[in-house]
Amino acid sequence: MLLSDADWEIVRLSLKVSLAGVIVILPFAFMLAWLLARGRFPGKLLLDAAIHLPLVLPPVVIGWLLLLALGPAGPVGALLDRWFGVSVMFRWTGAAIAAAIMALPLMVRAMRLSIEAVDRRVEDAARTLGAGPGWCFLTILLPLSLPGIVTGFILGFARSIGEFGATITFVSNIPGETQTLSLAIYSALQVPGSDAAVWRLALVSVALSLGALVASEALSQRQRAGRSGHVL
Amino acid sequence: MLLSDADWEIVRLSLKVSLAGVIVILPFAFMLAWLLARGRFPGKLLLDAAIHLPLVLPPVVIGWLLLLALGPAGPVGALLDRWFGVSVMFRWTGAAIAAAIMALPLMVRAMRLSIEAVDRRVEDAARTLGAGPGWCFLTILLPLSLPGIVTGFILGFARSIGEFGATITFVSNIPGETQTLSLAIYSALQVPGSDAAVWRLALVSVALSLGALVASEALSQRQRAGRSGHVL
Amino acid sequence: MSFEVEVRRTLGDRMIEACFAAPSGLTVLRGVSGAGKTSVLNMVAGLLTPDQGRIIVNGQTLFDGAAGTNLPPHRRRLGYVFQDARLFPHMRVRGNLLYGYRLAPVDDRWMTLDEVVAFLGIAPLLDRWPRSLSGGEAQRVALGRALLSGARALLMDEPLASIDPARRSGIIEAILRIRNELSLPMLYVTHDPAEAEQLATQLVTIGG
Amino acid sequence: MSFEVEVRRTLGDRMIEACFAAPSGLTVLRGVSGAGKTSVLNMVAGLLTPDQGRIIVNGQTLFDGAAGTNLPPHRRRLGYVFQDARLFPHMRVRGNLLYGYRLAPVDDRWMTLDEVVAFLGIAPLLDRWPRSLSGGEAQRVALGRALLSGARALLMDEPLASIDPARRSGIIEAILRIRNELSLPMLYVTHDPAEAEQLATQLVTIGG
Amino acid sequence: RSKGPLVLAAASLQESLSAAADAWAAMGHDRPILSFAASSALARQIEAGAPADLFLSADEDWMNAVAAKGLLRPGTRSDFLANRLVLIAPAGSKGGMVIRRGFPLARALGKGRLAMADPGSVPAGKYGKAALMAMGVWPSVSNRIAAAENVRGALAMVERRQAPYGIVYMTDARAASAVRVAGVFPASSHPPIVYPLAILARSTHADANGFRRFLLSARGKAIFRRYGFGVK
Ligand SMILES: Nc1ncnc2c1ncn2[C@@H]1O[C@H](COP(=O)(O)OP(=O)(O)OP(=O)(O)O)[C@@H](O)[C@H]1O
Ligand SMILES: Nc1ncnc2c1ncn2[C@@H]1O[C@H](COP(=O)(O)OP(=O)(O)OP(=O)(O)O)[C@@H](O)[C@H]1O
Ligand SMILES: [Mg+2]
Ligand SMILES: [Mg+2]
Repeated sequence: MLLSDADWEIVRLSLKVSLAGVIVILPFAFMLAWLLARGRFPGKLLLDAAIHLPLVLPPVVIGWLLLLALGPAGPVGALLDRWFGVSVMFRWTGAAIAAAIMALPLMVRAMRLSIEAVDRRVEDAARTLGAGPGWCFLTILLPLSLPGIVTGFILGFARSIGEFGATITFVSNIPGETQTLSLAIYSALQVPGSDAAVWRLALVSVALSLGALVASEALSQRQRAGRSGHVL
Repeated sequence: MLLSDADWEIVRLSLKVSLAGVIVILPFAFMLAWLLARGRFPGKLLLDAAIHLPLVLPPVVIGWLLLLALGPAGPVGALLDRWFGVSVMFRWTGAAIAAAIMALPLMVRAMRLSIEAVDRRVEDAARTLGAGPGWCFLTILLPLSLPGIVTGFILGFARSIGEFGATITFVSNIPGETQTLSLAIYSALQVPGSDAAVWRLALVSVALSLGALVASEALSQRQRAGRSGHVL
Repeated sequence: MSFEVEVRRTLGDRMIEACFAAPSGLTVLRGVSGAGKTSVLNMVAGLLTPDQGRIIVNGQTLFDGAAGTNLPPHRRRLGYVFQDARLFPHMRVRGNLLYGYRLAPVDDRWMTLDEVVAFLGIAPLLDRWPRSLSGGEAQRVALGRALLSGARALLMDEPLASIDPARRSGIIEAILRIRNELSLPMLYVTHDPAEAEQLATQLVTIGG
Repeated sequence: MSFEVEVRRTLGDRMIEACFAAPSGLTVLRGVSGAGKTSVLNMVAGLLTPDQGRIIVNGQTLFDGAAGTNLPPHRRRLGYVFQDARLFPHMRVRGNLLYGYRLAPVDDRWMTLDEVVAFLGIAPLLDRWPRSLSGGEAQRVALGRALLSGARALLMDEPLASIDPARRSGIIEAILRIRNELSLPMLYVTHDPAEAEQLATQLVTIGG
Repeated sequence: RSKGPLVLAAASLQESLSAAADAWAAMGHDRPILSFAASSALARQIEAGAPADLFLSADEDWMNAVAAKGLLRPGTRSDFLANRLVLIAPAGSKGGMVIRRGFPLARALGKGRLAMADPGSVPAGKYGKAALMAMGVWPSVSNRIAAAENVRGALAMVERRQAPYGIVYMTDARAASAVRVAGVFPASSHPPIVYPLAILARSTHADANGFRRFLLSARGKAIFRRYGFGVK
C-alpha cells in the first residue's frame, strides 16, 4: 500500500492532533477520576454526568457546543483571544481540543475503575511510613492505577483517531490544518467511486491504533510479569 | 419542558435500541474481555485490534461495513434472510446492532480491566473447595468483576444513546423505526432556526443517561458499602 | 499410605524439593521460612504444577509427571486452609462457610455448619463481610470453610498462627478428634514446636 | 510516659475500648481474637479515628477528641508492622525497605539497610517482587520496612507469627537491643506467652 | 508561504470546486483552501465568527440564515449554480419511468425503499419531498423512505443495491458509474435548486473577490457545467 505525500501529511496531522489532545487531557482525566472515585462532595453526580456528555450527545452537538463556547464570538474564545491572542478556530489546536473532549469520558471511566481497585490499606502503610497525601498519591496510587491509565490512554487515542462529527462541526475540514484521517475518509466517501481511497485511509487508521495497542500491551505485559512473579 | 407525542416515541425507540443492543452484547463483551485478560492464543492481538475498530474508524465507515456485511447483498445478510427470513435493513434491530457494535470496545475494555484486577488466589481457593472452572467463573470471577460490568454497561449505554454515524449509514433515518434521539437531533440541526428542538432533544438524551448513571452509582455504592465494612 | 509425595519444582532461581510418605494421621511439615512448605501444599492441592514427580493421596494418583496425570484442583477434594485466609470478599461469612459444603456430595460431608460454628466460636460473625473481620476471626472462618467442604484430606498452612491460646486449645482438640475419629489424613504446617508435638503422628522437614 | 492511650470507638455493633499508660520499654498487648488489639494500634497510628479519647506518645499529643487534635498518620512517625504484611506490590523488596527510609530526616534514621538486611536474613530477596515471597519472608520485609523508617516508636502486630523458631530468636534479640539501647517505645501484639515473657516490660490486656 | 482564501463549501461540490480551484491556481494564484462539510455545519461556523472568506451553500435557507445576521459582504451574493433532481436506479436494472403526476413509484419500489437525503432537513431531501408532493405520489411512498445523512449517502444506498430507487441531484448521478438515471423530475415540480455564493463580511483575503469573480466567469462556469451543474 503506497501512501502519497498528501496521505502522509494527513497521518502526521492525525497523530499530532490525537496525541496532543490525549496527552494534555490525561492529567485532568486522572484528577477527575480520582475525585469521582474518592471524593465526597455535593454535585459529584452532576460532575459525573457532565463528563459523560461527550458520549451521550451526538458528536455534532458537542462540536456545536465547542463552537459556541470557543469560537471567536463565544465567551471562552473571546477571553482566549483577548488574553493570549490565540484562536483555535479552524486550527489544529481546535481539533485537538475536540479529540480530547470526546476522549475524556472513556479515559476517566477506565482510570476510575483502576483507582477504585487500589487497596487503600497499602496506601495506609505508606502514610505510616511518613508519606504525605501528595507523595502517597504519586508513589502509590498513581503507579497502582497504571492499568487504568494505559487502558484510558488507548481508548482515548483510538477514540480521537476515529473522531469525526465534533471535529468537522467545530473546526471544519481544512486540509493540512484540521483534516485528520477521519475527515479525509469522510471527504473521500463523498466522492462516488473513491472506495479505494477510503480503504487506504481506513487501513492507515487501523494501523495507527494497532501500533498503539501493541505498545500498550507490551507495556502492561512487562508490568504484570514483574509484579506477579508468584506462581503460588 | 414538554415533550410531544412524537418526542416520546423517539425516546421510547432510543431506549429500546440502546438497551437491546447493549444487553444482548453484554455477555459476548464479557467473554471477549475474559479471553483477552486470561487467554493465551495466537491472534490474540488481532482480536484485540478488531474489537477496537469501531472506536478507531469514523462511525460512518463502520455503518458502511455493517451494510456490506449485513445488507441484503452482504454475505451475512443473505444468510440471515435465507435461513431465518429476517432482514435488519431499515429496521430497529439493525439500529440495535449498530449501537452494540459501537459500544463493544468500551464494554470490553472496562470489563477486562476489572477481570485483570481479580485476585486469582481467591479463585484458587474456590477450586480447592470443589468448584469447577465454570462454577468458579460464575460465582467468583463474575461477581468480582461487577465494577467493570457496571462501568462497561454505562459506557456502552451512553455511547449507544449518542450513536449517530453508523446508525444512519446502516439503517437510515426512519421515524418510528430507526430514528433514535441522536438522529432526530441531527435532523433538527440541519434546519436553520431549529435550535430549540435541538436543545429539547439533547436534554432528553442527557436525562436518560443521567438516569442510568444514578442507577449505576447507587448499585456500586451499595456493593462497595457492603464489602468494605472494614474501616481498619 | 495416606500421602505419597515426591515432587520437584523450580520457582525463580529456587528449587523446591520434597519426598515423603505419610502412613496416616497428621503429618507436620516444618522447615525454615522459605523452605517450600507452602509450595508443597500448593502442589498437593493442584494449584502449582510440579516439574516432575508423583503425588498420591489415599491411594489415588493426583499427579504423575511421567504418566501425564494431573487432576485439576476441584477434582482432588482436598480441604486447604491457606496461609492467608483468602476468603471470598463478595460473600458474607455464612456464604464463605457454605461454599464448599454446597458443592460436596451429601455423603461426603462429615461436619455440619452448626458444629463448625460452635467449636470455632464464629456464630456472631455469620452475617459479616470478610473485610470487617479481625485477623484471627478470618483465620477461623477459613478453617471452617475447609472443614465444611467434605474433603477427603486436609492441607493446613499455619492455621492457628494468629489465634489466641484459649481458642487454640479448643481448635487443637477438634483437629485431634478429626484425625482420630474420622481418620482424615492431614498435612499440617506449623512453626510452633508445642503444636507440632501435640498434633503430629509424623514429622517431615522440608528443605532440611 | 511513652504511651498514654485512652480511646473508645464503635465498629459495627462492637465497641472497642482501651485505657493504659506505658512508662517506657515494650508494652505487650494481648487479648482474645477480636478483642480490638489491631484496632487500638490503628488508632495510635492514625489510621482509625477514635470516637473519643486521647493518645499521647513520648509526651506529644497525637489525638485529643475534646481538643480536636488529630495528627495525620505521616506526621506521627510511628513504625507500624501490620498483621498482614501489606508490602507495596509495585516495588521490589529493596524499594519497599527504603520507602520510609528515604522519607525520614537523616538524623532520625537509627538503622541502615545493611543492618536490617543482615539480621532479618533477607539479602537474597532484595531484588524480588513482593508477590513472590513466602509468608515468613514477606513478614520479615515488612518488619524491616518499619524499622528503617526512622520512627520514634514502633507498633507491631504479631510480627513473628509465621517465622520459624531459629530466625525468631535472632529477631527477638534485635528487638530487645532496640528496646534497650535505643530505648524506643513499642506496642507489641502477640498471642505467644513465651514471646510476651521475653519481650515485655509491661503487659496490657485489651477487652479484658 | 502565502495561502489562498478560505472557502467553506457544501460537501456535494467537492469534485467540481476542487477542479475550479486547480484551474485558478494554474493561473498563477495561491490555491484557495477548501473546506467541505454539510452546509449546516459551515453556516454555524460562520455564525460563530469563523474567519473564512467565501461561503458556497447547498441551499438558500442556510445562506439566508447567515445573511440575516449580517455576516455576508453586501452585494457579493449571487445564485451561482443550479441543479436538477433525478430518480436513479442501480446500473443494469431495467425499466425507465416517465415522471409525471401519479407515476407508479410505489409499485416500482415493491418491498424496497426509496433512498433520499433526509426529507425533513437536508436540502436534497426537502427538494425531493416537494417534487414527490407535486407529482402526487408522496402519500404512497412517504412510509417507504430510507433517509440518508446527505445526498451522497442516498446515492451510496442505490449504488449498493440496498434500495431499488433513489432521488439525488443530476450531478451525483453523473458522477457515479454504478447507477443510471431512471427519470428526471420536471424543474417546475420543486423550488429552484440553487447554490448561492457570497463573500463573508469578515473576509480579509485580497484574493477573495478575485476567486469569486473567477467562479462566476465563463471559464469558471464551464468547469461546473462539466460536472453537470446548470449555471446562471
Ligand atoms: N517467582 C519466584 N521467584 C523466585 N523465588 C520464588 C518465587 N516464588 C517463590 N519463590 C521462593 O520459593 C521459596 C518457597 O516459598 P514457600 O512459600 O513455599 O515457602 P514456605 O516454606 O511456605 O515459607 P514460609 O514459612 O515463610 O511461609 C521462597 O523462598 C520463595 O521466596
Ligand atoms: N465494620 C465492622 N462491623 C462490625 N464489627 C467490626 C467491624 N470492624 C471490626 N469489627 C470487629 O471489631 C473487633 C476488633 O477487631 P480487631 O482487628 O481490632 O481485633 P484483634 O484484637 O486485632 O483480633 P485478632 O487477634 O484476631 O487480630 C473484631 O471483633 C471485629 O470483628
Ligand atoms: Mg508458607
Ligand atoms: Mg488483629
